[in-house]
Amino acid sequence: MSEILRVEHLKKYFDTPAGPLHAVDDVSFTIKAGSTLGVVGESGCGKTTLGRVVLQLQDKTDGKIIFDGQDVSSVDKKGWRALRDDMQIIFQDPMSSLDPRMSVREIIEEPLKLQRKLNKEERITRVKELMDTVGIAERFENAYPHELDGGRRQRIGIARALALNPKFIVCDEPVSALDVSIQAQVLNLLMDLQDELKLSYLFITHDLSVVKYISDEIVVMYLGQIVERASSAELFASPMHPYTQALLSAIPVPDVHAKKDRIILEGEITSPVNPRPGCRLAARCKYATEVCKNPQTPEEVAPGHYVSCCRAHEIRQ
Amino acid sequence: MAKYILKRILWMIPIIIGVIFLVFTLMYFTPGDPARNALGMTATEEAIEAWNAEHGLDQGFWVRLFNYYKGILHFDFGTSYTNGVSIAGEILSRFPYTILVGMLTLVIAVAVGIPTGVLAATHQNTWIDNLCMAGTMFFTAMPGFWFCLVMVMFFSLRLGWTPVSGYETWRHYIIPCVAMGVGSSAGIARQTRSSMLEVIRQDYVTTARAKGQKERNITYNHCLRNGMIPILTVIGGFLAFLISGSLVSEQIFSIPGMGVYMFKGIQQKDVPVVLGCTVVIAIYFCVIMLVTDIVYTIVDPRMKTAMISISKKVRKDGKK
Amino acid sequence: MSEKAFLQIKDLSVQYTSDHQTIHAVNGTSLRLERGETLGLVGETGAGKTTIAKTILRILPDKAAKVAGGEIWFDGQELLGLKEEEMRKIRGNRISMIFQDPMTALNPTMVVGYQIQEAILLHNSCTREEAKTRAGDMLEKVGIPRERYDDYPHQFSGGMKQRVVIAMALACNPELLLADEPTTALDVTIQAQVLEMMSGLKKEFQTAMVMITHDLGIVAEVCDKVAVCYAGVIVESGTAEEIFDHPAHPYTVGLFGSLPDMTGTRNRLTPINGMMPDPTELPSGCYFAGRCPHATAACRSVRPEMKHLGGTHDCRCIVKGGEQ
Amino acid sequence: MKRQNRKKSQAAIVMKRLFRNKTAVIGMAVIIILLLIAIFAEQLMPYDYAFQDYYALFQPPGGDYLLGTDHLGRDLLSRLIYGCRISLVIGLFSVILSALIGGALGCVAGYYGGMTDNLIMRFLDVYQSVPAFVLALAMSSVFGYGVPMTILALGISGMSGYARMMRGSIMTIKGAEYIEAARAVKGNDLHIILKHIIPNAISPMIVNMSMGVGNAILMVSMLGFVGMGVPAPTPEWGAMLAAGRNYMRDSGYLVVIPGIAIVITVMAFNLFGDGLRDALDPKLKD
Repeated sequence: MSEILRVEHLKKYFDTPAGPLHAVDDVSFTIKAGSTLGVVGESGCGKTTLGRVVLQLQDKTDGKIIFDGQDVSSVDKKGWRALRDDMQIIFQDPMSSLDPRMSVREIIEEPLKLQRKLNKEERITRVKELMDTVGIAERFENAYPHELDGGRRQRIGIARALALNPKFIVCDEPVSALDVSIQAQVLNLLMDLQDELKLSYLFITHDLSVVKYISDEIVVMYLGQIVERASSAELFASPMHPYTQALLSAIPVPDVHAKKDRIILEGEITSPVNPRPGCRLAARCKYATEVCKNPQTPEEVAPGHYVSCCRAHEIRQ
Repeated sequence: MAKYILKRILWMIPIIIGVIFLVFTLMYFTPGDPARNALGMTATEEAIEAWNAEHGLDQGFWVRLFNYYKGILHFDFGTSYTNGVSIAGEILSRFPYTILVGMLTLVIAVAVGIPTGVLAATHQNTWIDNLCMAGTMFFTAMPGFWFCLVMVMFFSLRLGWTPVSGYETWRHYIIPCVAMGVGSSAGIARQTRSSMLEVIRQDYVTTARAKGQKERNITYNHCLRNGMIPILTVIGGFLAFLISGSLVSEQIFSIPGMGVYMFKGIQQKDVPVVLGCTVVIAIYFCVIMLVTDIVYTIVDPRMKTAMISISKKVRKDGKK
Repeated sequence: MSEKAFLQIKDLSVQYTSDHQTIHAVNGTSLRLERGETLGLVGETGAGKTTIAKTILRILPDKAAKVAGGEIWFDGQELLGLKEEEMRKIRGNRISMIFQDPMTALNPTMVVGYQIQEAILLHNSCTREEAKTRAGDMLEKVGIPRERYDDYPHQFSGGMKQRVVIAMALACNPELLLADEPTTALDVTIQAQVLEMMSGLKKEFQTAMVMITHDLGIVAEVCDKVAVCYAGVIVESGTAEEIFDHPAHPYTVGLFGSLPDMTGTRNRLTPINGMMPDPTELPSGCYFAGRCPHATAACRSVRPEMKHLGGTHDCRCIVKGGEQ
Repeated sequence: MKRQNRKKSQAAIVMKRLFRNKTAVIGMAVIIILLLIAIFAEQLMPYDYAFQDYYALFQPPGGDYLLGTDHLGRDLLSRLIYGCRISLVIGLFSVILSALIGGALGCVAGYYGGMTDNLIMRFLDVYQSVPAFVLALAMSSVFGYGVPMTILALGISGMSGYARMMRGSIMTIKGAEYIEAARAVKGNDLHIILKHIIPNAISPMIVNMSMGVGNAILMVSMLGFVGMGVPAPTPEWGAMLAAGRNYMRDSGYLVVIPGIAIVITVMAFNLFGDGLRDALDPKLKD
């Protein structure tokens, strides 16, 4: 399988009164065409920023982005506008990402209008087609977002992203604002679309059960850095990084007979402002020693399984 | 916090410079001949020229502006064109009257406005609420000076309870302060009501109720304090507006305050008087804004962090 | 069964009225709970879970909400008929509540210590000093140093705020705790911390608890009994084992089908189709009929009664109820 | 969920909501009546507003002169009717002027941010340190008296509030996720400003303008009251009040009646603005 996206040493720093905030700090990964890379992490780990920077909706501080074999790191604004035909995004909050003064049809039609390839009739046909694809009844085409429920709103967001026939979509927590039963409907829709349209996803979420369900490969982020990367099955079967282990053990399992052997992390997430070199989990990690104060490099512990923890081997034993 | 206040005080300097420039330019382009006004229609051409030279009016715009700035540095506001009296002294003797009336008005406005707003909010959509809101609707739509006149007509002329105008005894202040105060309370009441309604819906009010707290304590301890920020903004705005109000009310009641002085200055094109008054008003305005901001931080501890970080951000932006 | 339980809700109905519309939030809910037990009240947004909890405490908004019928018995007393003054003595003292969003549940202009102290002062005859000491003790119990008594809520992180809210709720050693999605707003690792602390404190204080949540994982972890709520009615109830091992109602089955399986591999979910009915115009038959794969004509016309399935397991369904 | 087959225009929705609000409808009705009075002032006036009947000075209300006469024997009703035109013209146009200047400044400051924003905001800081009424007084002494001059003075002196408001709403909208979404579907700056920012920023502006008319009318009357608005003999409500003030001991109606006219007008615009604010909120359900 060929690569659709390769990201190398991507960095995004924000200026804050207290110093530079390392929202995304030296992140590298690849996504194979037609597959899903899940990005999982808790609030403040920089996963949302990562999605925005990959699409250059926010300027990167440093790093390389290679899309479909083409280095797009230094492409200008106009070039990016052309790239949006192939790279799209679905937002977390379907309410705030839809203009409250536009009807459903206007919202889905907007990208088509801006693309200027279709005439009015063709656009209307395409909008109907898209609404059908994502499962919104035609009678809603003149409704406004606030008149619809969360599930339908998110379907509009998906239709808008699909309008230009992209190859790659960043899904930024697309189901976390939805109820369980609606969430399952939308997840199924996203997977069907992937099979049908050969899409590749960068799927950002904080929900571990969702990320396991939808992803082929998963990266775990903590304070702007990737701490572990592996295939979905591998990561859940043998998590290596102490953070991943804690994260996985923290999920409440809907099974009354499940045995609980929980690792509880002490303390809370700080923010990566002016971070010191070294492991960012060290302060909360029960395995932390002096060596953890050195910068951590990803190490391949099994084929395709990378861990950024110098003590991963010791911990395993 | 001290640093923040100092920064705000220093920031007043460019504002004052700007205000002087703005008003100076405006007055410069005002048609009319101050010398003619001062000396009368019969004055000779020579006398007028001499008067102009004496007041520096024969010089260009920039020189005059610069000279004025230089004077201000020494707290010299110049002398009035019309009667030659020192402006600084005149303002000093008049300002207390304006402030006295203003503060009394404020006390009445707050004392009437806040309870009215609270009453309306706690009885939302009942006849009490409707009555309060209809009342405030009426008072916000009413010109303050008109209400003053109506009060005078009724209480002074018809009933003879209070003197019509003047400033000698406390009885003279009743009508102006009550009329202006009750009139201004409407804005405060409306804001109090809407921010109380906003706060009443908040989760922490439900939390307080779930704790078993009494309704009265919930209203005053939990709600009012949290709804105070927008109310304070309205009060701050009211204090700033006070000067405009005094321009009119001081005339009606013949109170010898700043308002009358400034108004006469504008009428007689007495440029130094207008400028002097404007500078004082601008300083007053900046101080009110600063005090309001400080009171914010006392009422709502979150504002403190916000403000300090804003002032840091301003510094950073400045560096770029 | 006719004997009164510690907490017993009978046929509770609550309606909201706004702009000429009547929203039927709770429609004949019955629940029972014994001392020291934990009941999981499960359901999705709009199922009426929070309304039930707020009705028990009688803290619903006065004008908009109306209790249309039913009784709430708490330790031999009927709560809905109590005078406001008597009810106030129960709130925060014998029954207290933890709210969903710790960001908004604390008063931003009051120091956290005082907010705990307030509850103690209201329900105990003690001096300010004693109350302050006890509030400090409570802070330490939830893992916050006593020195932070005089800090304001905005100086705490989300997880810490929720600890303060819990300290406040437990300050008067209540017999019943209503926890409304207490960890939904928190991150997973923080959720794990808070849940562990809560179950510890629950044991220590011997408190009965109603845990309102949409997360079946949390229910499995902390609850003894479960009630599944849909469109304001309880559709299924029983012990945790009964519900998790033998879900009977099609809605409960659908909920489990919507959850991505943590042990299996990637395959399609079996979600529930459609959406919850509009609470202003509820259907005449079973509320779930419109989304139910097993619905018959009878389901659409007759409102099903609660059927006993054995043990403590009850289910409100005409078709599936008796099949076990 | 209702069936949505027909496309409803935004304006139709707003009108529908507005008509459901009783107080707003009252406000609107009063405004329409006032506008009609202003337009047909000549036809409606029973006498010429400047006609002086020396045989009927200080006639109390009732009788030949419905609302009485003033110290020069002029018909109060006719003067009120003509004054309505003056007030409305100045009120409406000065607000439009303020909104245009302020809106433009606020737009530029809010959208471009950075240095431009800083410069404009500092200018507004200075501008707002002088109370609007003082500024209006000073400006009307620069521009001179008369209706167009008063519009200019009030329009310029009142613009700062609009500028701040416009800047604020543009900054909020700029940060909204749907702007990012528009950028993600190839939107350029111009498209985003025209299709997303302006439609969303315009409605608070309209609400403020309708409230602003009431405020401007109050300002006009204040200017008139201190003798710096529209020169005599044009009947302006504030000026009429000022003239009546000298005779209020015996002829109180000369003060009371013009005041009531002001109150009714200002209140109508405030009620209308209140209703408009609710009707324009896109998040409210029908």
